[in-house]
Amino acid sequence: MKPLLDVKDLYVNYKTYMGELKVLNGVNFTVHEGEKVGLIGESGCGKTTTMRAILRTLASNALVKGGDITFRNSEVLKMDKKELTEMRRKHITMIFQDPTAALNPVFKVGDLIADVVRFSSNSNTEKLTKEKIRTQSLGVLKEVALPDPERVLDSYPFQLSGGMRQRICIAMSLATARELMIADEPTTNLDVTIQDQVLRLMKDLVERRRLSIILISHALGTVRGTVDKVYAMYAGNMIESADTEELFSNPLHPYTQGLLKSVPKLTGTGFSEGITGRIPDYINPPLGCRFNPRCTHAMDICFKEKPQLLNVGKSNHKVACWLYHRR
Amino acid sequence: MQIKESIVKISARYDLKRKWYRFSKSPLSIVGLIIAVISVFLALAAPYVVPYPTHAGLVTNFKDKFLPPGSTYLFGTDEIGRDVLSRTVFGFQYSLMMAAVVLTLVIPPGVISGLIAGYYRGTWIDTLIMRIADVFIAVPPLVLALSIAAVLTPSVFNAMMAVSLMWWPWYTRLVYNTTSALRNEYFVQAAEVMGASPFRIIFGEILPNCLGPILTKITLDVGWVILLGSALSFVGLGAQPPTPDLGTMVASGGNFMPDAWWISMFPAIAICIIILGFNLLGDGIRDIFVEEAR
Amino acid sequence: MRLSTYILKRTAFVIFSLIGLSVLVFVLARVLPGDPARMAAGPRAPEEVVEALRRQLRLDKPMYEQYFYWVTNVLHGDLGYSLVTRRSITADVLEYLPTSLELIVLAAIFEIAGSFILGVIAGRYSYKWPDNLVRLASYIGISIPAFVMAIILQLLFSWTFKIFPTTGMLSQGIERPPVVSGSVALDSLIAGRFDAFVDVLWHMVLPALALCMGGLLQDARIIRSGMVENKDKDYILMATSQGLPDRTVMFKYLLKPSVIPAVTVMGLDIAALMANAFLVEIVFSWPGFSKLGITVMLNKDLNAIVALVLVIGVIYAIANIVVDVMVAYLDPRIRLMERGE
Amino acid sequence: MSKDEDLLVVENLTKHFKTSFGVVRAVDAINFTVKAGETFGLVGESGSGKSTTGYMVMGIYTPTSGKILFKGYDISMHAKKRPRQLKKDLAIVFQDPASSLNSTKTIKDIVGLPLQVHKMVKNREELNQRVAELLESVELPAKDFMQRRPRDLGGGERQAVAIARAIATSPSFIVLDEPTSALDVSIQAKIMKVLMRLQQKLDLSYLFITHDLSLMRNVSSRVAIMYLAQIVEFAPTATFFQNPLHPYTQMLLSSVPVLSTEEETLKPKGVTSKGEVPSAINPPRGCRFHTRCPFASEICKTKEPTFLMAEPDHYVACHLIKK
Repeated sequence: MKPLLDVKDLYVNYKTYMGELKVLNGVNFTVHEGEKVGLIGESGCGKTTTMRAILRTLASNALVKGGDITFRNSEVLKMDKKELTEMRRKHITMIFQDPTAALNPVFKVGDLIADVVRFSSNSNTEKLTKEKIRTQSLGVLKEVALPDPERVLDSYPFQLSGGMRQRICIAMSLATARELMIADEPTTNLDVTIQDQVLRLMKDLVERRRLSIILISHALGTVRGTVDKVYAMYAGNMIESADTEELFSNPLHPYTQGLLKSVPKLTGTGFSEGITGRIPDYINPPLGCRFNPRCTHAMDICFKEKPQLLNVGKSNHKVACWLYHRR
Repeated sequence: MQIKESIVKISARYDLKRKWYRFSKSPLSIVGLIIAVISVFLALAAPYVVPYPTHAGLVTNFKDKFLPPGSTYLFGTDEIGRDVLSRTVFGFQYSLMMAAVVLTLVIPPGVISGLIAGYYRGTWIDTLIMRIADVFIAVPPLVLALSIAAVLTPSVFNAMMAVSLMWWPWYTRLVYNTTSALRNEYFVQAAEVMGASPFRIIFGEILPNCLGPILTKITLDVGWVILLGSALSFVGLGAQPPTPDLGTMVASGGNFMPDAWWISMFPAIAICIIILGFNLLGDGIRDIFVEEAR
Repeated sequence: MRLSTYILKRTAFVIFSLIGLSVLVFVLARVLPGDPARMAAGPRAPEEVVEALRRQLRLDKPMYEQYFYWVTNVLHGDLGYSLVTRRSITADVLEYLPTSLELIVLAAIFEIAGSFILGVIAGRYSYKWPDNLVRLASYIGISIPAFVMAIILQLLFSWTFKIFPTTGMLSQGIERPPVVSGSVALDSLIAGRFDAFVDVLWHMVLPALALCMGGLLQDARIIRSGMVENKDKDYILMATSQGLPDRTVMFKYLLKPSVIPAVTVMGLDIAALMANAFLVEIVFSWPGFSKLGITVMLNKDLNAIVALVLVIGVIYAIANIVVDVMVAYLDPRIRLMERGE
Repeated sequence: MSKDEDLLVVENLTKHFKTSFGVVRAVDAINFTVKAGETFGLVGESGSGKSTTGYMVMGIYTPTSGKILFKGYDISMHAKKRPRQLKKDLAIVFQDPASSLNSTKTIKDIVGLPLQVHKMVKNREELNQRVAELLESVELPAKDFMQRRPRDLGGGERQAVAIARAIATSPSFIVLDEPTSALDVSIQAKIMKVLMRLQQKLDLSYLFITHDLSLMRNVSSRVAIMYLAQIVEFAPTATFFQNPLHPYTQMLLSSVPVLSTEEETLKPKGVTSKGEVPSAINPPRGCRFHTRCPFASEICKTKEPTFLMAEPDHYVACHLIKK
């Protein structure tokens, strides 16, 4: 498999009046063509920041301090306006956590989809007619299994349910051909039966179109059922990565272990006490491994030097923890 | 016990420090604060700081009439030779007194009626209070104030009454909106189900959360009340000559335009500066509370 | 809810407020200290004259009876008789109101166009120099009362630079066209008198600017803040991340939701225009409603004052309904959103 | 009150809301009981009426009809009309820790409020003492927290404060309205442990409202499932998860994302989720679930199913289930 997206040593800070938040602390990860990748971590660990950095849609107070993002041999961070627009129109698409906020409240759904179709369509030379755009919009709405697509096109977003709105977002992002879909907590705001349907729909579409996907979630189960490979993130670092089954059955990093143990199981076998403490203060993050204040195994070196994400042998399992990398 | 007290003090000081930080982030807020402080100082100390304290009243000094701004009379003199600078500074006194009196009269009924209507949202109490308030808002404030002032005898005192009578519903509305939004907050529901009395909920739980918007509005309103008061005087329905009221001075100076422009222009600029100062200050205070709420 | 139902609801609400307003001003005029008959007759009139006047004005009857009589007349278009102008108040209103309205309408046009242009420029270039300039201007602009603005404009542009006429409505030598609508600008057009039309517009520029300047700058700031705030919304992020052109994102996705708050406060803007017209018309000696208003107010003509407040209330109410409909048109959430307990 | 006695009895409880679009049937004639010392789970998706039920128990909403009996007293009225003593005995923990604490108050004031309302402390000294004890009992260091404000706390800490406030009047019954759904999973674990320890220590009964079946499996003794304002199934937790009977329950269970193959085997097969919850203004006739049910037949569209005991203590309302 060829790598599609490669993020290397990405550092991103946010300027605030209290000081600089050093959020991303050297993030590394790769997505191959046709690969389904999951990204897990609790709120505030930098998942969304990473994704927005990839699309170059970071907030205005964000500073990219270092690192490279390569998408198909081109440097995302060095792209000019035109290349960037091209990438957003033709190659990468993003779905947001809250479909209510992601759809402009004062335009009809049909209007919103039409704009995407109009500007992202490959047929740049020929002008798209209104009817053509409408047929194409109806087509994608049918593809995301929305009942009564005609009525949906003429509705405002707030007249539809949360599940339908998220389907519309998916439809918009897949209205034209793309290669990579970034889904940022796409089902967090949805009910469990709707979540199930949306996840299945996304998986199905991604597989049928041979897309790559990055699925971000703090709900570990949703990731497990959808992706091939999982990255775990903590406080701006990738701390562990492995094939999905391997990661869930044999977590190595103390944080991943703690996280998995605190999830209640359907088997009713109970859950742990959770992980004590909070995500660190990003203005003065701990030196060395950022998990050290909450880690029960912390050693001297953990307070001095940041561990690298390195292979521990089997099944592509990588972990960034001094327990596994003796110096 | 001593340790506990010091913790309280530290946290209170930290709170003030954070508030000050948010306020002072914008230099304009500081400018507003300085203007407001200077205005209040000038108003209080007017008789001691102006060059011709007696010119506040009906004094004639015909030999110096219509003098343009110069070294003796910094802002020039008016049609009967009074010092425009001295009268303008005295004008601060009337303007700020008007604002102080009107706001003192208006805030208690406005805030309390808004709290009650908002807390009893959806009941007849809400309907009664808010419909009455709506009636006062059904015409532009200045028009109603002019009419009320006209029915009374024109004077500074009656102008204050007129402005107060139409000003309270704006507080009712503001507090009503905040209160009815807070009514659904879980902490209010929690207080209600634990058995706290409506009095405790309204004044103990809800009111502290309304203070931010109220304080902001009070500050901004100082400017607006002064504006309205000067407009009344300008028309002739407020303070009467020879009272050194800024609006009255602008109006009477208008007769000598454009040759003796300074008679109107300096009081006019003074009005603008006071309003600007309190507007900037109000925005600064809003910044504190908007960020606090986040 | 359908738009028509919405309008109907708003209208019912407004009519209710107007009834309340009529009671309020009527009662105030009679409860506040002072004997209306004595005031009308003048301080030196003999007691018999005052007594006769009192009977003529029905001031000897109980208050509810007076109110009922008055309301019946108002509903028939009869606002009463002015003791100052010595004629029917309805006739006075019809003569002076249109000239004020034409001034207000021009000011409103200036205000809407100006605030939109400045607001969008500031929002587009937020935190850059055009934005800083607009914000600074807005801080200063809203602190200048309309009558002060009028004096400043007059001093600068008519006394000093002599670009615009200082006062009045028509230049000397230009006859007023025959009265049809009451508005001089309209009447000029009707009569085909373009010289008069241009002349009256020329006279209206400064008063209209003085009227609208504060509101214009304030609205510009509202539009600007709306745009700056909405720039961080997910829907803008989504539009950007899908590669829509900046133009579309800025002028379609960002602009429409951002102007709604400015349109919402337009009711208050209209209130300000109507009230400020009273002051600005004095400065420019514009023969409008304020001339009538100030005259009856200074002479304590209660009937006329009550009538004027009510007329202004009605115009304001109509303007507010129009604003509400505009907001509902722009914001589908207001039109169609479910409302419940 | 001893174990196994009915502490709370809900009979035919109904709540309808009037809106400009019609009457929303939020809760429609539901029945259940909560026993002393147990955790009774009420599960459902958004709009199912589970929170409305909790709010009626607390007296935040007045029931449209039906009865709520608490320790034998009729409490089917608004909190304002309930006897004072009763309000001490019932408490609630809300879902959103941001809105459940007054942001202008200190933690001491917030936790102390119920103590002051019910005049349970005589002076400041005693108030400080009690609040400190309460904070310690929810595992917050009292010294650090007393004078802080909600703004300075994390979501989990705020929820702990809300729990401390709820237990301040020593209630015997607490409504937990999705107490952890706004929290991260590691913090949820911590808060749930605190709640479970308090239940042991103070002999509390919980009405635990949630949408999270996995969490419910681990904490509650009995479970009721709500769909569109009605309870459709009702059983002791272990039975319920081993043998879910109602097709909606099966659909819910099969949709739950899980972490292991053991859990996978517990999910019913052949009931894939489809469709959306219909409007509560015009709920479907007959069985309300028939629009989404893979097994729906003619009778489901016309006749409303009645509650049957399918096995001991296991009740279900479905035409498929015969006695």
